[in-house]
Amino acid sequence: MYNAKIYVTYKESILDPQGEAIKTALHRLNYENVKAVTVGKYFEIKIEDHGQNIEEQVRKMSDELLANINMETYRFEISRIEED
Amino acid sequence: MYNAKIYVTYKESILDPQGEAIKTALHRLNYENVKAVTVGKYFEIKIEDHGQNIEEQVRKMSDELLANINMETYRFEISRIEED
Amino acid sequence: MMKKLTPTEIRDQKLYLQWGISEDEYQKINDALGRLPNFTETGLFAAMWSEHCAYKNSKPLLKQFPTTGSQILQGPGEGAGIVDIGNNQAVVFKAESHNHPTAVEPYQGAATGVGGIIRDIFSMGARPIALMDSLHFGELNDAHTKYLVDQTIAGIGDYGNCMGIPTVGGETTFDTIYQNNPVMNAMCVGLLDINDQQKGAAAGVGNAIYYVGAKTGRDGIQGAIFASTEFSDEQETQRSAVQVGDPFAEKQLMEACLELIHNHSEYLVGIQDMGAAGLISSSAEMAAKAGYGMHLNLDLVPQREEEMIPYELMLSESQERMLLCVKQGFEPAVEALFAKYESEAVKIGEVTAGDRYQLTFKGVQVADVPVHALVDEAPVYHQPSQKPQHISETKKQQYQPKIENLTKTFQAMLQQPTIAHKGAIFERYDSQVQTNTISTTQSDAAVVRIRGTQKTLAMTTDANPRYLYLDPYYGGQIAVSEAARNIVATGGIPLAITDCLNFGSPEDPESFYELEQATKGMTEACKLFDTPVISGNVSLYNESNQQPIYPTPMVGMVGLIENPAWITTIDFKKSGDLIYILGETTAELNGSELQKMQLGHVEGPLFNFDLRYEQEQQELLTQLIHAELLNSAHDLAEGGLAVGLAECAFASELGCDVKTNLTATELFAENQARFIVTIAPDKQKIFEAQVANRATLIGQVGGKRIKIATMDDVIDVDLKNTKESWKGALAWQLN
Amino acid sequence: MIYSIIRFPGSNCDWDMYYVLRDVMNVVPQFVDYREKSLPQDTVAVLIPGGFSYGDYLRSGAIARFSPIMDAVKKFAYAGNPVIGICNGFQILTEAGLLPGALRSNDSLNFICKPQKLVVENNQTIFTKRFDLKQTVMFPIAHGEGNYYCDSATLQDLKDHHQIVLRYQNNPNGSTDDIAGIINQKGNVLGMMPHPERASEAVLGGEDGKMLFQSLIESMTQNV
Ligand SMILES: Nc1ncnc2c1ncn2[C@@H]1O[C@H](COP(=O)(O)OP(=O)(O)O)[C@@H](O)[C@H]1O
Ligand SMILES: [Mg+2]
Repeated sequence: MYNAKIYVTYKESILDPQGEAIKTALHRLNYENVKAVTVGKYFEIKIEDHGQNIEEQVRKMSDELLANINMETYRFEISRIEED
Repeated sequence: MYNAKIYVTYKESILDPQGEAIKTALHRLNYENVKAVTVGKYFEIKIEDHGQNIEEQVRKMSDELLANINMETYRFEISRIEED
Repeated sequence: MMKKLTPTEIRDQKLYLQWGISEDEYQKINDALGRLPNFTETGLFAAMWSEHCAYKNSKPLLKQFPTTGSQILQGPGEGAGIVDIGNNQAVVFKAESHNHPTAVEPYQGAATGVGGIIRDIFSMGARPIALMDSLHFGELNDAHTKYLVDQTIAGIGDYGNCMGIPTVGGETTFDTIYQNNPVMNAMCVGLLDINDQQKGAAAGVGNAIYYVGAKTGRDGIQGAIFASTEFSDEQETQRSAVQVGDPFAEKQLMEACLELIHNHSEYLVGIQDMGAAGLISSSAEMAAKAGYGMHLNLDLVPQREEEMIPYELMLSESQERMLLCVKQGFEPAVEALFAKYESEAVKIGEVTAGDRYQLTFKGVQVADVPVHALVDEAPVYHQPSQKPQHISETKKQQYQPKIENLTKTFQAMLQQPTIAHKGAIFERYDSQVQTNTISTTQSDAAVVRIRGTQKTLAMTTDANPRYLYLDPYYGGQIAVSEAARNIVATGGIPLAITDCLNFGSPEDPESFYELEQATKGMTEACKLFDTPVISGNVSLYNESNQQPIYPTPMVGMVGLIENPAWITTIDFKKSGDLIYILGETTAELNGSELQKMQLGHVEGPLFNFDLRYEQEQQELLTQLIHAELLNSAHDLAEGGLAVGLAECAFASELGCDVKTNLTATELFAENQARFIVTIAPDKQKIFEAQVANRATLIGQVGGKRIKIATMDDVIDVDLKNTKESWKGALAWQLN
Repeated sequence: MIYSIIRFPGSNCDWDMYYVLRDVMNVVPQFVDYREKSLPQDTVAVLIPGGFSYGDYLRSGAIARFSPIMDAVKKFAYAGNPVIGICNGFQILTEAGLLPGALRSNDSLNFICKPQKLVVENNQTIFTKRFDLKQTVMFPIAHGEGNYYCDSATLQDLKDHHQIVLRYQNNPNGSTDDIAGIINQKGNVLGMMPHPERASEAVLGGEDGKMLFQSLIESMTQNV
């Protein structure tokens, strides 16, 4: 079994209103030393090992569904986990 | 400057409708070997070093604002980054 | 997770006390069973005998309510009440409170509150056509309250928006008393073809019990028990999992259930939603109503989490689930129908003869109790009642406000969050989906048409907790009267009401007095207006650290407008139209917005209120509307005449020029039973003949200013600027 | 001549569209289930209504675009036939690649439902020929993710080919260049966030939306 962790965020050039809102809220809570906040989506996917090229599979899932590559970028990490 | 990466997900027992919907969609796209999908939020926060206990600060931010501890859990990683 | 104790351990360690079962109640359970209850059975009784399910403290009071009438097809006791509106159609409605879940997790708490009330409506066979809410929060000067407001609105909006049910109106007030105990009430209105009417009953030996919808998790276990006990900071940490709403799953579930009911009613014996106390309350009630027993095999219950025990399966409040009783032989057809909507339908048991409610789990019988003991034999308590100290010791005098600058006071009033434009709230709700919404904020009640007919429905939610705090009895009358006034001012005839009784602990004599007096007042008003109470909900124990909220009985009223020409809105229509006021104004300001603004709280004896007079005024207004004499009508509420006139002007682009023989303070008096109406000048003669001396001409519509002259001072402000600041005030304070 | 309305799980403006077409415009609408593999034979136009397909979980429109019917819709569009997506329908069309760009959360992060003034920027399309150029019309919006985004090259492209059909007079959601509705280069696929079907009866507050449907219906009848 694999565990894929995928992080999707807006592309750099795109304003992230959610990140801005959270930064403002943190400042209001007196965390003035917060300089920037980025918000993204985080997916954890458990994938059975069927002998596939797992990296390629995760990349395809992300391109097709998890991220909209018009406005988002993603990165991922894959780890092997013990079957139970 | 610090960079804190914070991952917020639902507690185990809590229904994750998004995760379910995405799992179903992935199956429909013929990724039948996907066994489980969890969806969460991902924050990247740049924090200035004011000599504070950075771990404690990130934990407080998460408890107060980024996560609702009634139903969510979080984990985080902190790294030091170069000033520019 | 939870440790299972033996029956004797439960007895010896008095575990039942922790679950809200008293010594006496525990004895009653032993008597009903003829033995000690086991762990699961104790849990079943704890849930079914909680205030939330059994109304054990409020039942004697609810009995006063009128619940029948020639138009009433279904009163309290089912998922929702039903009122006949002719042509084989009926309107179905009910309200529900979700105060505690909203306090803990406002987004999900509010969302699941909406989800729950929608299920009540479609379980009756009706298609939901509108939602409304009633919200009471702490003051907006506090960051946590702002967060609560924002997330509550988001939760309500997201659920209704996703379901495709328009949220057409509601009310929102702000007062320190709700700081730790916000009130979140939601109401849903549905439209029913009378032939499709359903009941939550499980009859016929061998018929199948079907579980449909989402899987069961450990969400909200003990929700019903929690909702029925007081909050203390200590419990905060123990509270079990929050319920998460899945509006998409509910949309699919609703479409499946409606298709089953509308196209295949022959498959179906009964249907009920799983609400508070989930599977136990829905299944036991369905059996009890039909006079049958039931057997469920808990291994078959769809489960989201592992190793759930019977207690958890029975009490879970996972959302988006329904229970059906399906006629023998139609099982495959029902399963296929739900599969089409990608929704699960699983047979978990069957109807049995007799009166036993039996559960098996992993091949072992885990509960065997008489159905009636669970459902109908909860004890009923008559709690002691005592007039609150703040009422018995109040100074018997009317508030004497100081108004140094009338214009400033007027403008400050318009910025009060309770008065300010609520766009920052209702614009976050889809109010138009289904394309039947004729009016939301342009009228005192929201107006929704019934497609294919000439008829429209008017609907409103109202409570004025400040009045109830000063005088729960008259306040109760006023709550119903104000709702009726909103319906009537919109051109409707009130049909019936639903309510949510949000009060403090019934075990506190002062809180119980408030509940007793408020329901008494409501009862009298409902009888006079012929608006039976067809459904409702009780939420007690709304207090934190011994401080109860104001008595807050939310009244949700629906009225019928038979003729589209009678639909009446509040906005000034034409320059030159004459403005009249109906009803008496005196300098009574206790409980008013002005008192609240100036003192920060309300006090003193409530002003005089005369229910008969109220009814006469409403009848007069209805006559004027039916005679098609009015160009606009608006009832006067918080902020009195000054605010009422401003609202009519803001709703249009027209100002007014008004001269009254009132004093400046009287402009803000909140006497009830008043309306402002406008008429075209050429109708003055017949209008005045109709009203005799019961309306006073106070001015004219027109211009770009709001001018109101009193005996001692004048208001004279630019319409556009004043409107802008009224419109922006709430959004600004929420930030 | 059938006007096919595609229904996804979670569509909720499907009936609104149906009633307007049938009762106000007097044409023949028909629902088409997302599991179908083909459109009804006599389909002259495809309409993708608003709602929350698959709850809009993940991103609005992201899951719906994989529905079986979408292949038929694409084929229909590539053949030059009219396709219009409103609100969630617009989101689905961008996710499916039938229109450029993407729709993000409103910049306020809030859902917004209110009437909105729009300016007709292109009245040379089959959907807008009844309007005057630069005419102001009022359609309601009702969305949480209506903030149109495209990169600057795409925006230039949209401008060069007159693909921006509707703009907001007062941008409510942060959309790039005030964009409320765009069309493809061929001129047969329109996507817009505002709801013309909610603005087609006077009792509901306005009739500007009717002109959009009239334009389409006239174009279809003239084609015959
Ligand atoms: N929580 C809410 N949800 C939806 N609509 C609301 C809400 N609060 C207020 N409104 C709407 O805003 C308008 C004005 O509300 P309110 O100030 O209570 O007016 P009034 O005192 O005239 O009843 C009404 O149309 C009401 O339905
Ligand atoms: Mg009112």
